[in-house]
Amino acid sequence: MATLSSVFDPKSIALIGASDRQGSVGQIILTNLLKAKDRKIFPINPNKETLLNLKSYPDIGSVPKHVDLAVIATPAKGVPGLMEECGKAGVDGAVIISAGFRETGAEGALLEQQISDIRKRYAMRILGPNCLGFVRPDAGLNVTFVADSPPPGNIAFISESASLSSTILSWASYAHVGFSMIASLGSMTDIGFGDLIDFLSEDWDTRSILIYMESVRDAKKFMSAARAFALRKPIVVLKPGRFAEKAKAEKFSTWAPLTGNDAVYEAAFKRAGVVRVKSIAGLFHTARVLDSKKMPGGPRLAIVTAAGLEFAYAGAGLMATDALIEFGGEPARLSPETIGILKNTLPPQWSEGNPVDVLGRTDTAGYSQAISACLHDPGVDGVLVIYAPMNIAGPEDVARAVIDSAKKTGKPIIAAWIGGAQVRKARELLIANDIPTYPTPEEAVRSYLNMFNYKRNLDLLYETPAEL
Amino acid sequence: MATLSSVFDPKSIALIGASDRQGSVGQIILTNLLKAKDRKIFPINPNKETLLNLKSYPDIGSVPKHVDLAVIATPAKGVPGLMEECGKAGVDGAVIISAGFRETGAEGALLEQQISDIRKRYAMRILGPNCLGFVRPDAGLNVTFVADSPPPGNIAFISESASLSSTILSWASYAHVGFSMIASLGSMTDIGFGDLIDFLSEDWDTRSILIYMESVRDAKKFMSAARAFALRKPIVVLKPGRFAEKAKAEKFSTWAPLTGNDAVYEAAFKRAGVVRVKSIAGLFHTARVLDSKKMPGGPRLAIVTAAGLEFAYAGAGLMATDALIEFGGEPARLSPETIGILKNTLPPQWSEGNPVDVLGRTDTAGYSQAISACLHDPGVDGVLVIYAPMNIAGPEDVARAVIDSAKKTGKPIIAAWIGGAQVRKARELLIANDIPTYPTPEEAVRSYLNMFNYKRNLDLLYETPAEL
Amino acid sequence: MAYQEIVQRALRAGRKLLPEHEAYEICKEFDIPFPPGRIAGNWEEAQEAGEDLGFPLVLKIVSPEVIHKSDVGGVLVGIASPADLKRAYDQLLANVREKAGEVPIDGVLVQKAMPKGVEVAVGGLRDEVFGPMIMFGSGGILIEVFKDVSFRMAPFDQGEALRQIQDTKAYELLKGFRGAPPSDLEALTQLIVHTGNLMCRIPELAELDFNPVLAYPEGCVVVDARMILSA
Amino acid sequence: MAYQEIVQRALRAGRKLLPEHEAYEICKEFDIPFPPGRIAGNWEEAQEAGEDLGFPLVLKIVSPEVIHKSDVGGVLVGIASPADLKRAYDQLLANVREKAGEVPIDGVLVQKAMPKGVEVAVGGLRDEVFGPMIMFGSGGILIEVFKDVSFRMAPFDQGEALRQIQDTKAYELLKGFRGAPPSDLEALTQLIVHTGNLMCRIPELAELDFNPVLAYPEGCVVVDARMILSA
Ligand SMILES: CC(C)(COP(=O)(O)OP(=O)(O)OC[C@H]1O[C@@H](n2cnc3c(N)ncnc32)[C@H](O)[C@@H]1OP(=O)(O)O)[C@@H](O)C(=O)NCCC(=O)NCCS
Ligand SMILES: CC(C)(COP(=O)(O)OP(=O)(O)OC[C@H]1O[C@@H](n2cnc3c(N)ncnc32)[C@H](O)[C@@H]1OP(=O)(O)O)[C@@H](O)C(=O)NCCC(=O)NCCS
Ligand SMILES: [Ca+2]
Ligand SMILES: [Ca+2]
Repeated sequence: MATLSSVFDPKSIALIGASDRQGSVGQIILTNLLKAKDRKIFPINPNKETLLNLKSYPDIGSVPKHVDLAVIATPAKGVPGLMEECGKAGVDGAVIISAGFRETGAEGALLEQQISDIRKRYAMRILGPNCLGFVRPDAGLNVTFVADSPPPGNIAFISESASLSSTILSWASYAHVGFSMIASLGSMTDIGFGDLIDFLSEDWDTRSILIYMESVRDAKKFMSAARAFALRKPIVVLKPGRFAEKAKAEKFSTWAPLTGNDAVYEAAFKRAGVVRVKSIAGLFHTARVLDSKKMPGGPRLAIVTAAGLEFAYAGAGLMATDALIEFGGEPARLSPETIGILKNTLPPQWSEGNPVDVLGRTDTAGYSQAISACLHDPGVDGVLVIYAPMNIAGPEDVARAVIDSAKKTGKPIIAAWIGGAQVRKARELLIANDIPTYPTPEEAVRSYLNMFNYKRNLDLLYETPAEL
Repeated sequence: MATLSSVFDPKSIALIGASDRQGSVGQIILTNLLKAKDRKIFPINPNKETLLNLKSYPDIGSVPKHVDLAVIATPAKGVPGLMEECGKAGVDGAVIISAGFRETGAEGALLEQQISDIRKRYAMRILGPNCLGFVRPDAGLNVTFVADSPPPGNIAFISESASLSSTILSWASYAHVGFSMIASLGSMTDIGFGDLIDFLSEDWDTRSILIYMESVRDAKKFMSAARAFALRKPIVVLKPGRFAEKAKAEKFSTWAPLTGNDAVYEAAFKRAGVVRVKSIAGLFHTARVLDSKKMPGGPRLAIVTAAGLEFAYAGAGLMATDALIEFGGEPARLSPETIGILKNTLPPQWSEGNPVDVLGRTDTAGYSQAISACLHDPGVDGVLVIYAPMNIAGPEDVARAVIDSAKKTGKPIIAAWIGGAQVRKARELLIANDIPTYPTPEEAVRSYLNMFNYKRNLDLLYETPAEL
Repeated sequence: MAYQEIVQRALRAGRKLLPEHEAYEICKEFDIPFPPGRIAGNWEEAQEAGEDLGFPLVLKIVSPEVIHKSDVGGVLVGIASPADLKRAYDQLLANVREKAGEVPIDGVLVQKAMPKGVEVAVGGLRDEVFGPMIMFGSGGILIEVFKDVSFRMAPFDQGEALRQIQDTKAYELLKGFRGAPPSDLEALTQLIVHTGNLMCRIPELAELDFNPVLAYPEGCVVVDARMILSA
Repeated sequence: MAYQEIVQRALRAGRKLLPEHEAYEICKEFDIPFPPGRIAGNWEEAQEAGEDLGFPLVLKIVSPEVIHKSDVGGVLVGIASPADLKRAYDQLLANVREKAGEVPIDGVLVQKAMPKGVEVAVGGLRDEVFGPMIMFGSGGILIEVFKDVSFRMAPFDQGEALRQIQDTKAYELLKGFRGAPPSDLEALTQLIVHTGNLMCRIPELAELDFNPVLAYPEGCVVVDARMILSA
């Protein structure tokens, strides 16, 4: 059996269905492929001599070199024949973009079965069919028909849904969050969650995996791969169907049975050391935290609010504290030493505790000192800095103070810059400097605790028996 | 006693502490005041002859006309003397911006007591002290030291926290959400929640009230005012301290006692018909829904997803369904008629139920037809349209289809445009056209249900006895 | 005796606690059901009360200084016969003397034992900011372990009391769980509404605690009650 | 008899349900505690079992066609004396005949009555995707009303079993609520771990249900058990 490298790290790629028809799937993929570094690209199209200034071949058999990966983007009914040709030509792997298989009924299922049989006969590997393909930004390799490419980074995203893959593709460049891979699994005729996790565990660039899963097909492989990966690095999963039982009971919809017994999935994720997030926002937030590379060592968060000129009412700091307690965190108890340091640097009316209220008249130095005092407190696992537009210090100035503080610490610092256009530039500045940044304090707190839960699950994992 | 109109609708305003020192509180307020339509402004500053080209007066007694409102922005210790002068001069109301009273300890509390005594003697009304002031966009009246002014609209925001007021000020113009008033209450020496709600119930422009409350000072007045208002229009409150008991028990922090017994507040809000939101994001989202002027008549939401080219996996639609069930809503059950209509307009592989998956190859007409079919179904109370960047139809095109559909219905339509830079323009378009728009489907669903809960609470209100 | 008198008498005596039998006297005036019972000052009275009420019976100590009766062995249940009653009477006094010492004893409450029912709890408190509140929740220890409780501002009507019940999981039990007959929600909501009226009409009352209240397919009854006056 | 035999015998007979006494035979091999008891085929055997086990006792019907024993009056508790036992024995058979008709009856399970304890529930199921799962939760009706339950993939160790318990509100009760002595978590976690092993070792088992399990300050015991085999 060919290894997954032939699919995900091919030296030579043939695109069956290559096209120069503007905006067609075959044309976008070809354009994307041509940006790849150090890979041979062979467009295949029986009706063309050249495509985008490249020699085109009539079929895979005519390609004069060994082909690691065939990307197939032609209508479904022709795909089994093309796979057979690939097999004969000694191709190692295929990414089948085409839709029109299992998901469309009996006829499509038959086509899919044929593909699967051919694959086994020739010991090939397949991603798809009915998938978006994959992207590996570091290698400049974009095997999809989406033009966006995220910045290179250390997160891999594996998705059962193609539209969520493309959403993450679009979001990643905007959010300055780097990815090592974004892959859409489609039908999972061959390559499933477990295979890809195993492959990524050998990938130097991948330091965490995000997953969107509707149902696992090969549970055993997924469990052992996820568990092995999670022992060393974070895996986070977004899985719908949390209320499938209820939906089924009340006949809300028909999808319930597809997503399985949610309590069982929950237990499986626990066993594997996989952290579960519950919403698309949770996925985005977690990606940001993973991108920042600093993991919370505990649930004790210190909150530094810049509550502006006001003395008596903490507003955002209180809301953050509520969220912290609601989601299972702990407001950090500052040590007498920390309180002492803060007393010397902050105005006399400061809050004398956590949330630390850096009062209005303080310049940015006040924030820096307060953040630093909290970070040095052994009772503090992370710091949340909240900015609301009432501060005398400007939003970007405070952002820069946060960025400087983050450089000097291994503890995570997260930020919530609340408000409108006034804080947008500061948010972008923070994000570009890898500070996880949120529009509200509650979202920041929630994401911090998600990551802490990952850490805790990981610790627990070492205590459970290794065999399934 | 002077009415609140002298404070919130003054024809003549004196600013004590007016200044031309660039960036000073007195200068910003003066600049803001000068933008007001049809109001007489009298700057007061003993050291100046003119300020910003306006004649300046040495003291309030020298102002030749009757003054409805004095805005005081000078250091705290001088404020009682100034209030006495105002009283003598026959001024009706005061907005005291200055901090340095009750919130700073015994000395400040004494100053505040003096102010309160003077106020009663002269039958004046006071907003503050230690407040940001207020804004009435429709009148172009900005009595704060924040330069932003939101668009005019029909929501009033009353906040105990000045920084949340300024946050909303900053956010409102960015989010295209209009306000009839934004007011910061500060110390509530005189004007509290109850007074302002009563005042706003007579205000033609105010169709809903948002509140940030840390503790109510005059519960009786608040309850009767809120209840009376809520019988006709929505009141939504954000109140921290939901975990005050726990925070107190575990000695997390010292603020717990301030926020009172949360279960009691919860019951009081229920009785008054006030909807509670739990986070700052919830406040923003609710403001957007209120701004859109369409209220859900029930919890049954139809979800139209534009899941792009993919057939089998619903992704975002599933996540929205999860959130809908989790937060107490109901996926709408489409009638056979609606299913029939959709069958005729959508490709054969469509989902045949809710979520309605408008498949990839459909052009914008497909969305319009699906949305319209759902809206006409008597079993549908509202429609959520989800867009992810994989669609063949462009993000702005689908947005325009949604905007057109919204014009033809009284039912609420909400939108979730997921992704990055690619969808930003479409989001702005939706927002500018009063479609409540969110970055993820779960946030959209949550906000829809918040508003439905308002409706339901309102209905229940009529069944409970009227007297307290 | 009117409820004002009971309250005033306690206040004059410097007592903040209204014990079970006094609480019941107040309940009576607000149409809140409680078990038939009588205070016995000595054995003869207890014997007579037993004959009049009929078996089975429950005995409870009545002392202004005993707040948690069970903790000092001050409650004995399952008294099925006159002989049981004698044994229980002696035992009760011995228990209290042993565990509570020489506290003043006003007598023994001889109470008709109530059949099993769905256990719920009804409480009242006066919030310094918002005034009288009524709490409803699962009875016994469930209310504490599961925090299964819902609050309402008093007074309110039966419709609101029903929604209050529906806020809690206890509603599942009251609807008739696993084929059990449904409880009498009409009676229970009436009890809650009356408790609300009681809290409103007696401003001296700081707190009250009916736990458990037993709900039956027909009717419901408070089987333990305490009221606490403000200082 | 080894557990394989019990399972095979049932499968050969086309039975999917393993009734209580068979479930206990399997429990025995996995060190899962259950009450002392014996199957009696007639009154003499029941009488002898009663003498050997000692009172109080519980009687339960044993029939392959009665799944919910309580529903047909097939469980009688509080049997305090030989005379009680005779009455109960006759009553039991009469109940079942009246409510279930002419079902085959294999005998009567004479079981030692267990003292009260904290009621919890332990269950097992085989998920078609993930394999054997163990469920732990509050006992009796609480598990259904409060959905107070936590799942784990089997097998796992006592540390994990403790965390599973701690996921539920039942943990509050087990820790010793309101001054009650704490339950024996060592014994309970052992029981859960053994149940996990049992599910793993008997692949024919589709579901098992120990409800309630009574937890004591020392030890714990399954007092009702059912196992269901896959089709
Ligand atoms: C794969 C797919 C995009 C092809 O659609 P299409 O572009 O309309 O198909 P065409 O028939 O035009 O074929 C594409 C090109 O391949 C060429 N082609 C056809 N057969 C070929 C073959 N055997 N070998 C090589 N090229 C071939 C065609 O000539 C065409 O080139 P041209 O543009 O120069 O004419 C379409 O079938 C499909 O499945 N779409 C859905 C994709 C999807 O949703 N994927 C999953 C994401 S969730
Ligand atoms: C009110 C406050 C802003 C004034 O601070 P300041 O601007 O430093 O005060 P100053 O002493 O400079 O007085 C302001 C102006 O009023 C003038 N002034 C002083 N006394 C005056 C009087 N009796 N009548 C009129 N003007 C007077 C001053 O000369 C000055 O004018 P200038 O700039 O031309 O010199 C400050 O005391 C304060 O309370 N800040 C906090 C505000 C706040 O947080 N509010 C609550 C929001 S949460
Ligand atoms: Ca980054
Ligand atoms: Ca608007």
